[in-house]
Amino acid sequence: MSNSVPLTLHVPEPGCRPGDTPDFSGFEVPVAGETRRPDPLTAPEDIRDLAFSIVRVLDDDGEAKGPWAGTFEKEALLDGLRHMMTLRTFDDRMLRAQRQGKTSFYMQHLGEEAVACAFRLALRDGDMHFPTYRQAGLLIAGGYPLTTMMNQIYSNAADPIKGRQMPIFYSAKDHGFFSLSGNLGTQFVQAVGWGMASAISGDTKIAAAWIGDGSTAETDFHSAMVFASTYKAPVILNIVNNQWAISTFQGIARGNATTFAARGHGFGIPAIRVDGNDYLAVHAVARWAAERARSGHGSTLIEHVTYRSGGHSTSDDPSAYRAKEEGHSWPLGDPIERLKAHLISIDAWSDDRHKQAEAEIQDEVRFAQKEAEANGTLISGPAPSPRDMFEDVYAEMPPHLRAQRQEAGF
Amino acid sequence: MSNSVPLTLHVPEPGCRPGDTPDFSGFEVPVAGETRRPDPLTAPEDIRDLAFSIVRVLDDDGEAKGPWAGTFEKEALLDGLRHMMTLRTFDDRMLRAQRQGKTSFYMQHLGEEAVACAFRLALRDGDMHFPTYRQAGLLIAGGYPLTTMMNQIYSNAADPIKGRQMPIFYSAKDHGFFSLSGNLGTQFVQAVGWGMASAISGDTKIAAAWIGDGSTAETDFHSAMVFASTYKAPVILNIVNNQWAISTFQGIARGNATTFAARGHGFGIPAIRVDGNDYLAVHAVARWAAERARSGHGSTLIEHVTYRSGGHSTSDDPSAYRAKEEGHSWPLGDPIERLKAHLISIDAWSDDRHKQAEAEIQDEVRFAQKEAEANGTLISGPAPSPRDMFEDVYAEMPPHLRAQRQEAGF
Amino acid sequence: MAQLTMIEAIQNAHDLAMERDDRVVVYGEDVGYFGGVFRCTAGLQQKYGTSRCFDAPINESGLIGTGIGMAAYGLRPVVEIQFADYMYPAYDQIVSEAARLRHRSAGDFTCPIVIRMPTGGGIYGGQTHSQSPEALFTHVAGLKVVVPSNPQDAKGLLCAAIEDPDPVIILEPKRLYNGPFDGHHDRPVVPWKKHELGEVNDAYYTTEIGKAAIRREGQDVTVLAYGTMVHVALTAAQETGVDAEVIDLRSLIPLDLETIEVSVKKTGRCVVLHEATKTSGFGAELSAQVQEACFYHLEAPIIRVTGWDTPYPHAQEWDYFPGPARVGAALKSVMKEH
Amino acid sequence: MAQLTMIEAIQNAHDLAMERDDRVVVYGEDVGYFGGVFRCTAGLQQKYGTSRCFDAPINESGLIGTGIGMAAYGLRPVVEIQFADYMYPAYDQIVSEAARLRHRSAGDFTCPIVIRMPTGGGIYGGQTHSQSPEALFTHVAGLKVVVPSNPQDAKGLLCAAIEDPDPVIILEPKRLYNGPFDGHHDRPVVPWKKHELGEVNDAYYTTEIGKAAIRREGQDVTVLAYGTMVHVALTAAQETGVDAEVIDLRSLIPLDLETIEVSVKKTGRCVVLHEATKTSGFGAELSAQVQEACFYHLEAPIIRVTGWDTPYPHAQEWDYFPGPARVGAALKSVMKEH
Ligand SMILES: Cc1ncc(C[n+]2csc(CCOP(=O)(O)OP(=O)(O)O)c2C)c(N)n1
Ligand SMILES: Cc1ncc(C[n+]2csc(CCOP(=O)(O)OP(=O)(O)O)c2C)c(N)n1
Ligand SMILES: [Mg+2]
Ligand SMILES: [Mg+2]
Repeated sequence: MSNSVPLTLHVPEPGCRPGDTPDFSGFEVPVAGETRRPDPLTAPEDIRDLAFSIVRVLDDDGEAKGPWAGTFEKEALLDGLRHMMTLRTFDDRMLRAQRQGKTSFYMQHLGEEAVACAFRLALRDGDMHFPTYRQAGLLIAGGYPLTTMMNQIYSNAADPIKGRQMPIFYSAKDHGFFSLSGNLGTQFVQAVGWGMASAISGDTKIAAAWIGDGSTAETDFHSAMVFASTYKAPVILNIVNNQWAISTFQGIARGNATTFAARGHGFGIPAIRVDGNDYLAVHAVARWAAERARSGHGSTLIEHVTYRSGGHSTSDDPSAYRAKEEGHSWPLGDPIERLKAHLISIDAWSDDRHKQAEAEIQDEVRFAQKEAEANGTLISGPAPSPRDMFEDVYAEMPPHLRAQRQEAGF
Repeated sequence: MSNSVPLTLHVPEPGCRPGDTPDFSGFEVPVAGETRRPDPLTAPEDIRDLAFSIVRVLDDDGEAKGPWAGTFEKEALLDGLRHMMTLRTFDDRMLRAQRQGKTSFYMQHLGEEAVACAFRLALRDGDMHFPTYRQAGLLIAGGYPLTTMMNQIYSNAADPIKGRQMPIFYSAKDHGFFSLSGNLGTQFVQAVGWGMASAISGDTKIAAAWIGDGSTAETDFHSAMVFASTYKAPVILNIVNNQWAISTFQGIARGNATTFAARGHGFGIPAIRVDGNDYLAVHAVARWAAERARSGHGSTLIEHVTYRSGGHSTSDDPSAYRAKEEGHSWPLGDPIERLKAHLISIDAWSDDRHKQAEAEIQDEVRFAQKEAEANGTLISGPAPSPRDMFEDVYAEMPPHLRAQRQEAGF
Repeated sequence: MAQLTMIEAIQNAHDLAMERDDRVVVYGEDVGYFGGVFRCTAGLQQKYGTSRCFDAPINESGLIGTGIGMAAYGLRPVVEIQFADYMYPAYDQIVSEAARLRHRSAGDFTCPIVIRMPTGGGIYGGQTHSQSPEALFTHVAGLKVVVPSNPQDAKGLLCAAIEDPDPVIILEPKRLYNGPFDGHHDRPVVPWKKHELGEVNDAYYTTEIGKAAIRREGQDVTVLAYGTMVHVALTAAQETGVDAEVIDLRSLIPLDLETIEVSVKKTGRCVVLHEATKTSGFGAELSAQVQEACFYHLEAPIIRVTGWDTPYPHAQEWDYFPGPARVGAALKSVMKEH
Repeated sequence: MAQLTMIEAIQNAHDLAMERDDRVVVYGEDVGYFGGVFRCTAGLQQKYGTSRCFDAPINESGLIGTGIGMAAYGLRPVVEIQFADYMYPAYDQIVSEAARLRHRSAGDFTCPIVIRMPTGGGIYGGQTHSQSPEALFTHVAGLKVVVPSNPQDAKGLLCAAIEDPDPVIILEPKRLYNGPFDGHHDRPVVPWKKHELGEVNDAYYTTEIGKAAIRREGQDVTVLAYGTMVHVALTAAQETGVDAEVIDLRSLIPLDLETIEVSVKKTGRCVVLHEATKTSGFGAELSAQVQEACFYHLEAPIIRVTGWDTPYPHAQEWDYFPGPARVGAALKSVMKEH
């Protein structure tokens, strides 16, 4: 070995930055319907290919194709469309409410609506999701009241968590939605523990863990993989790869790997990539993984390939770090448009009915907002009592907290 | 999905426990010489097979076979044998010293001598190892004085780290041996940072990270993989799979994965398994990985497949959790015996010379021990001053520590 | 009644708790088949099966992370961290998650997890087998923190912790596992067999979390201690002849301030002990609280006798440990102040 | 001289340090191309290239773990943790490794790393963007811990930290980034432009780590504060008319006990402030040390005014924050004691 060439640090760079022309030509989009659908109980080492493809059902013409199609009734699909539309409208109004100063913060789901909405319907009541802040679709698709969500966002007197957490950090045990944490990744391994508990108890419930592409770099991702692998925990491990982590492109977390899904292989955990903007595909893959988990075959790692069309949060301005047009060049399209096209192509929907639905949903969301604002917003109207702050630190308030509450004069 | 079968928790179990007859028939041992040797700069996705085989050079008759053979001169091999024999003798005497109460603790390398001894010679002076407590072979093969090692073990007046750390927690910067930590896994990612620093500085040095099979479960393992993958850090990532982590068999950390090496695939890091009891194979694989790192191609994950023949440490009694005969049934044999057989087969060695070497090494180690004991042992003779305790907490002693030292009266 | 070591008492508490409540699951590194490196879970896997007591991967963050998930599900996980020195990788899960789950969800989810960890020095463990990180837990709202000093309490506090609806950290002074060590490391080990607090009720019982115990009544100075330092304090009192009132805190959070206050108002003097490093140790909190509550009764400054602000050294262990000589000197010095 | 915000002063310190010493490398989450979510590293990548300033994976443990390796190699890594609330995953690397490397290797290896993190509340950040974890660092031997309260110090302390041969934690009160916030959240924001401590020397300079600054001289009571609470204290003194001596500690470890002692012996009274939760906060250590050093000079109990022992709430942020009303009340109450 005579190589004494000076080394250099390799720092991955995204294909495009502000000012550049977006170029997704390196991003391979498999033809819809072409990825195989092995039996869900197949051994992980026999389906490694699924981590390097993308399961797609809807083609460019809105037709449903291939072995992953057909998991849905028409009626259910119409519900699905409505869920996504509702989420988008909800986001839009809450973004505006934040800009109007009615609350401190908001995070939207623009472009990623299919992921959580379609996934939710593949799981059952009683199963538990450990979501990130970008899975409110789980609540909406699960029928959680919009008004209650807004009460939380406004930290108002009817906020179920009493103003304690930032907007969108919902908690809804009865709806299978675990209390949101601001700390990235922590919930990923907790989901595995919940699944283990179900198995220990001889229960039939399963858990779903959620994490972003950027957050897979966190150490808790590893903990989740290790424990899920060792104990074959009944848990579906979801990575939502929306290409960005605030200003950081997915290549910084993914490094030299070909896909995030491939991370499963080192643990003997079957891994599969799915078109996250394809409502039908997400649902089909979720059902496939749920069947695996329920039958005692353990975890599945799903990489949902999607794109974060909006800013990271209301505190973020993406034009500072990515080309404005990047979202439009994103090759997997818009999940609502794609499902709409499909429903029209099977004669279950029309442009008129879509417009009408939009108007209905606007009304519904506006009505919920009014109802919520009657309970107060962050800056005005009824609010949780400051006394509440001292509650729930422990089940029973210990003497030192009682003394502090008294000192506070609440 | 009609499956509402109660779930159960899967807890992996080793093939054999005390009272059982060891059975390694499920452990596939590839024929020596059969695993291919691709060019070290091959793309990781083209050499995934190496993570599921085991590179072996020495066959059962001591013959060196296949494309990984031939990296060594005869003279160097004789040195290698001597290093391993020295390490084994050193272990033996220090174990006894601990039992005699001359120090508090010891950890041996029995059965694993080839790993660190052979690896060390593939790296250069100036490269940095981030070892675990089971790589003293790096020091011995690198020519670090035995007496100095013993001074550390005895925490005596000549201990270079002044009695501050438990026995065997060496630190030897000039010998490329990073200060040992008692916290498992932490050093694995530090090695990556050291390698990154070398690249940032335009240097030519590389780092070697070390971790045990059990400790791959630690979160720092993930951190190391992520950063190594992203920045293509010039670092060799070594997993020493000696089948046990104290009382816990490797299946608890490995889970449902087929091999530990496979962990590399999810990061685009080339991974390779090697017969850790085959001095020639370890050296060849280490050189291969070093070439990759030095040429700017980044990290390699090496799984050294070996067996911990002794107890975990002097605090451990393995007969409580594994069959006594397990070690004898271990299919990869003993590293010293195997290299010895090879050297005899090529007429470079003989039983007589071996016996003679044993005697010489005994003397050498005994002499070093005498020399070290003249500097004191943990319980008697010269010792580091208690005053020293307050030094090196910071480069300069701050007022509160000065005050405490004064209060202590030292 | 049986004479038990602290290890046996802890094992017994696990056993009885698992027997009466099948939500109790016990796991950790080497905890299953082998029964723990200190044997505190010996025999549990054999008795209750691998899904109630099992070996876990070496990943402290995962131990607690999965435990939080189990607790949220409705189980009662009891997790062993092999040494307190190794809890740091789990610190995020403990602080950011276990401690705050009830509050941040307004009781929608709760986290009744018990986290046990051997603590303290005295076994030549060096800096990574000797630490006393209690102050890193007492600063975190939502955690309860207990430190038993004897087999009776070790059993009762563990049973109480398992019943507790909130996360409880149990720091077990490993140097007390086999006997009431008083800091005289050069004397023969005294076994629990000869100690009245080694006499442990066979039945299941709990020791209230939040109540201190007065181990020695006295008039001259109040000594606040927990864990190993309780025994050091008792010995120092005896050796110096200072009529110290020795309070074994047992629970740091919640703290039994009432018992402390009554005592300090009586004695007018206070010495605070712990093995952990001094700066920002729990002794600082004790000193601050005593000063706030008893300022006008204090006749002398509150003194802290603690480990030094250095890593716990291997060879100089006994120069680091705040043994009976240093404690005795403090008792005498505090009596000299007017 | 230029009038800078604290953000600009920090950016400037990075810039000058990188210019004069090419061992200085800066990285963290969103730190490279974008220049940090608070913009403290803006422009550095453009100026010094991607191998001196770069984006990192979201893995705080890896950030510090690699930083330790770099520091051991001989570089001077400056790592940003996006919010102090997210340092917990890195806590093991900080406590078990960075802090102890010099000691455990007897100086064979050292760890000159700088770890910056925005701290404190006041931006409606809820429990995961508001914490003040300084006491979790002050308990750890081997770390230095500093908290700037203004642009001048922010620059000088960062430059000093980068030169320091040991690991330094810098907690940057994010509510001070754009102005000297005094707790009156309902009043218009005062910018640094109008503040004398916003006047920052253009040249490279260091501010000694371990020296406090007296921000207001006074005769009646000594107020110990750092970060945001310095400004709250000054306002409370002004509003109550209590002649307080306000000491800005700047450095918690090492602590400038000398300055504190002189002041308390003069005033005979002491109020300790911080935003962190009360129990085992750094205020406990301050209270204990003041009591130990000045017992016979104290005319009233030392009072702590701090955040409550609850998670930092979102909507009730201003009920949690120890603002000028609470501090003022404490000043008046401590003056009433005899
Ligand atoms: C432990 C931790 N570190 C850092 C942050 C700050 N942070 C919040 S969101 C975010 C980016 C996450 O990106 P990704 O996982 O891809 O999720 P996405 O926002 O794209 O859905 C960061 C760095 C945090 N919340 N927690
Ligand atoms: C963070 C941490 N957790 C736990 C331990 C206790 N411990 C010391 S060695 C060991 C087993 C390690 O096994 P392995 O990684 O396979 O290495 P081996 O001893 O086999 O070489 C354990 C659990 C530790 N030292 N550090
Ligand atoms: Mg993302
Ligand atoms: Mg091992």
